[in-house]
Amino acid sequence: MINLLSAILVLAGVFFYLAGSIGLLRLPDLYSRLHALTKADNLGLGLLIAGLALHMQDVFIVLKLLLIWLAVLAASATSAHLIARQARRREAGS
Amino acid sequence: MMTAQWLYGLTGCLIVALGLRGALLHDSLLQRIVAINVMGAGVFLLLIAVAYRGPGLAPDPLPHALVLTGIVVAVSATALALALVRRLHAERDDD
Amino acid sequence: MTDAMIWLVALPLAGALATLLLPRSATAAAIGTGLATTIAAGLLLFGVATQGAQQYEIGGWTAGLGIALRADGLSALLLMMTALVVLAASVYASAYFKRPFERARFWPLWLLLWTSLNALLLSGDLFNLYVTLELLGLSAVALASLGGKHAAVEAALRYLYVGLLGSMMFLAGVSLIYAGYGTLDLATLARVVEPGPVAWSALAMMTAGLLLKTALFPLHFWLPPAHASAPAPVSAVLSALVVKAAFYLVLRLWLDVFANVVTPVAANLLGLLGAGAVLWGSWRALQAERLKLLAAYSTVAQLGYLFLFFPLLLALPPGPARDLAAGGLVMLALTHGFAKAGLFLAIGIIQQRCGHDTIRELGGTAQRLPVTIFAIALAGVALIGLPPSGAFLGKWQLLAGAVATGQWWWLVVTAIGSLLAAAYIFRVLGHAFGHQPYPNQPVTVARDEWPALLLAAMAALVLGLAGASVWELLEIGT
Amino acid sequence: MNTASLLVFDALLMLTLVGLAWAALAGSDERLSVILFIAFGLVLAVAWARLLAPDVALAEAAIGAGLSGALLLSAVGSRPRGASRTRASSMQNHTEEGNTRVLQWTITLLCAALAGILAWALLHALDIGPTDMLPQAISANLATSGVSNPVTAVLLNFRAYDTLLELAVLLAAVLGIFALGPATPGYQPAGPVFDGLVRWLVPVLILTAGYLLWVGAHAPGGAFQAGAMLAAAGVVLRLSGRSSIGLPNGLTLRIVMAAGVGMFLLVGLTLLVLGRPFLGYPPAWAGTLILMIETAAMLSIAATLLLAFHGGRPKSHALAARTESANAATSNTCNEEQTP
Repeated sequence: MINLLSAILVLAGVFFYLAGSIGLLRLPDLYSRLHALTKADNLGLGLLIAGLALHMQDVFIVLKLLLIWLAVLAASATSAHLIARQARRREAGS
Repeated sequence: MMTAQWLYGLTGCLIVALGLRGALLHDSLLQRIVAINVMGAGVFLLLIAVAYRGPGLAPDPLPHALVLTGIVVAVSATALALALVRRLHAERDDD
Repeated sequence: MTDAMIWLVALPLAGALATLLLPRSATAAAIGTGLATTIAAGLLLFGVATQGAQQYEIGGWTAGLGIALRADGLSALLLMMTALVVLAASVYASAYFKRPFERARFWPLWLLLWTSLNALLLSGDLFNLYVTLELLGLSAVALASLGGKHAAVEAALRYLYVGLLGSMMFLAGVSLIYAGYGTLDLATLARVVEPGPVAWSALAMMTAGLLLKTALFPLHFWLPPAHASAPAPVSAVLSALVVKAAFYLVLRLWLDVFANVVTPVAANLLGLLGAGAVLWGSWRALQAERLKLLAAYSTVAQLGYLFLFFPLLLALPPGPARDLAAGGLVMLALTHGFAKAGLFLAIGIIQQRCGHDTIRELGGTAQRLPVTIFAIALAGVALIGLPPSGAFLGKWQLLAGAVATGQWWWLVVTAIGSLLAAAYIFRVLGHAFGHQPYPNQPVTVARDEWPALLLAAMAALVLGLAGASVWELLEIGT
Repeated sequence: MNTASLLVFDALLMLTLVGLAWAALAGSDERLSVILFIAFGLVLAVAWARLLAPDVALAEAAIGAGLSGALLLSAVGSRPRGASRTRASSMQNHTEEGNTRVLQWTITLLCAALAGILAWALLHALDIGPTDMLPQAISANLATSGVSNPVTAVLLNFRAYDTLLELAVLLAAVLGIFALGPATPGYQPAGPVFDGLVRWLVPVLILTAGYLLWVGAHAPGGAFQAGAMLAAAGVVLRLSGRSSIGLPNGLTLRIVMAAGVGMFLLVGLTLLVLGRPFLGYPPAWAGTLILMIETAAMLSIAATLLLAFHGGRPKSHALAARTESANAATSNTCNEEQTP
């Protein structure tokens, strides 16, 4: 039962990753690409981590996994913001 | 002989050659540094592949320690090389 | 007595920290460190001479699990030469670098370089040798860039690239050895290694990397600019010791560790490259316009002679004849070390006093700097290989070996190289003794003129006269 | 997991790695090269984890890809876009197009031959099979080494001398960087979003560093990974445009730089004077001594890497004003983050 649930979660995570990557390649402009990438990847990683966490016996490891997710969330949100802002500034400049 | 060792080891050999080729051919100083780092990574891959003993078996810790040392040495060399490049560049700007 | 080995590494390393932390008294700390390290080298040499080859297992772990330091006659002699050359260059440097910030930059790197030289000569472990090579390379590059001019920085950067490529190739060879034999300890490896793809490829990779570092023709392209644009004491040590450290490793690997793996064909290839180095380096030295460039190309040529010995040593059966030839090789290396260091220090004095080192404009320097020109002449005697220099004994053995093995063509190379060396040395002396219309006051001998003179005298007189004891020491192998 | 799917994973991973290495070195765009090299390092870290080398994976991600990447990126970024690339002016002078083509092919063939020789030797070496002499010696002596993580035992006990010289290499590099000139100008203050991240990220990084240092004795981690984390905290602070990034000045800074080598020597020589071998820890004390050395080493590593990211001597206060005005004169374009 846990195996099945975990597999579904991981597969769902992989699906979001795939969607994000396709978005990165196919979407027309920088902003929508950023949007696809960060949103899909954050969700994908969350699902992946949830799937893995089901397998863990140790609460400590689950906490570590959660911490990884939070750190990635913060980092990707911030970097997406920085990239977008820089792009907009360059547009304004040119 | 194990397939994994074989696969990772041969990839290491290939990456060494790729790095060496880049280091000899690039005329960008920065890309040469990248190439030397890639070459080093290939050697490390070779070493770690040699240390691998198969799934579930404890690998040989010695090459792991050697590669850790190698990584730190590589970053030291990279840092010094970049400082030299930067200095060279600053002087060229002054000219 | 074996503790001397650890002190040879620990003392200069501690000295480097001391000069970093106390920049105001750095010079005193460095000279003190230099004296102490030289005493340690003397103790080790004495120990090896009286008790035979020595081994020190660091941390008390058996070699293989841990790292062993080893010293035999060859390494003890080279350690002693290193100590004397670095000490003399240190005294010289204390007068050469005048401003406090220059000294603060120089001394810690200088002592780190010494640490790496000693560590390399003592190391009995392949991976540890890689680390010492990197320490040697990075500190040498940092010192070479101290000249600060554009040319120095550019040459230093190229030096760094070449050094890194060399180290990486060496490390690739080391990895193959570990993959095949499961050990990094040189003594263990020497017992188990056998001819085959692993040993051949590993030795080829390591040798290629080391040849790049020792600047054997045609891989010498980086050496002249790096050695010619560094500050004088740095040039002295780069030319006399740093390239020779890589050469020492080639020698150690080929004649000691992989003795049953190397083939005469490969040795002849090294000899051929050596011959190319002798001819090309001497020719370029003859054409050089600046003294420092002349000295740098002369280094390329002199390293070539050392490689001429390889085909002879492999052709001679183990025994007295081979030992004699091996002794000649070491004698040549030692003489060149002292002579070239003395030459670079003397050139540095000319550069500082006259403001240039252009050979054509040296007229009158013999009147003005008699001691320095005398030092150049003595170093020249050793570089040409005239008696009673150590190089004369070395070349004599080279010729004897070539005759004994019927490889007469090396005779021709040696003769042409020596003639060219005589030509480039006499060209310098001719200009230096050239008539100068207005009289120059001879300058009284200063602190910075003595080291060059002593080093040159060591090469031209002492080594030649004390030659017999060198051969005795070399009998002491691992 | 069954062997076939693992093999597919391995093959894909290696294919990605070779592809990234190729791509990083194929073009002439420096920025692209550096970015692809960072990606290469991260994929390599996955390979280390796959080959059961978690210590190396951590170090690769933190140092190999992370800090090397940051160093390289800041070197690319310190020049205005479209400025002349850092070409080796006099280093290569083959102006003739045909010569270049011949040279390229010669080098490519030589490198292919090299790959072939390496592979040939490696296959023979692997055929001989692993010699387990050394791994067995390591596990037999692990109990007296003072730590239970075998990699840490090798690095700080059995082959501690390597690590001592490695710290000396770091010191030589940073002294060389110091000698080349003052630090590059800092970045301008960051906007609120990045600043907010920095505020909580830096303490987390410092905590992580402490954790990695402590955990290294029995699990993956240790001084180098911890030092890299600390340095990363400093890098983030510098990127956010803060003037103080936690590095001391003057003598204190030099003491921190020397601490790693110094503590190693102090321990080693004290033992020597007490009649033990150099760096031969008594088993009862080994754990404590290793932790002491690792703590000092971590501080040195962090300071050294951070100084390398600075690209030169940190400015002393007296000099600050002068360089400040010099910076104003030469327009400084290394700021991705500029306040409007």
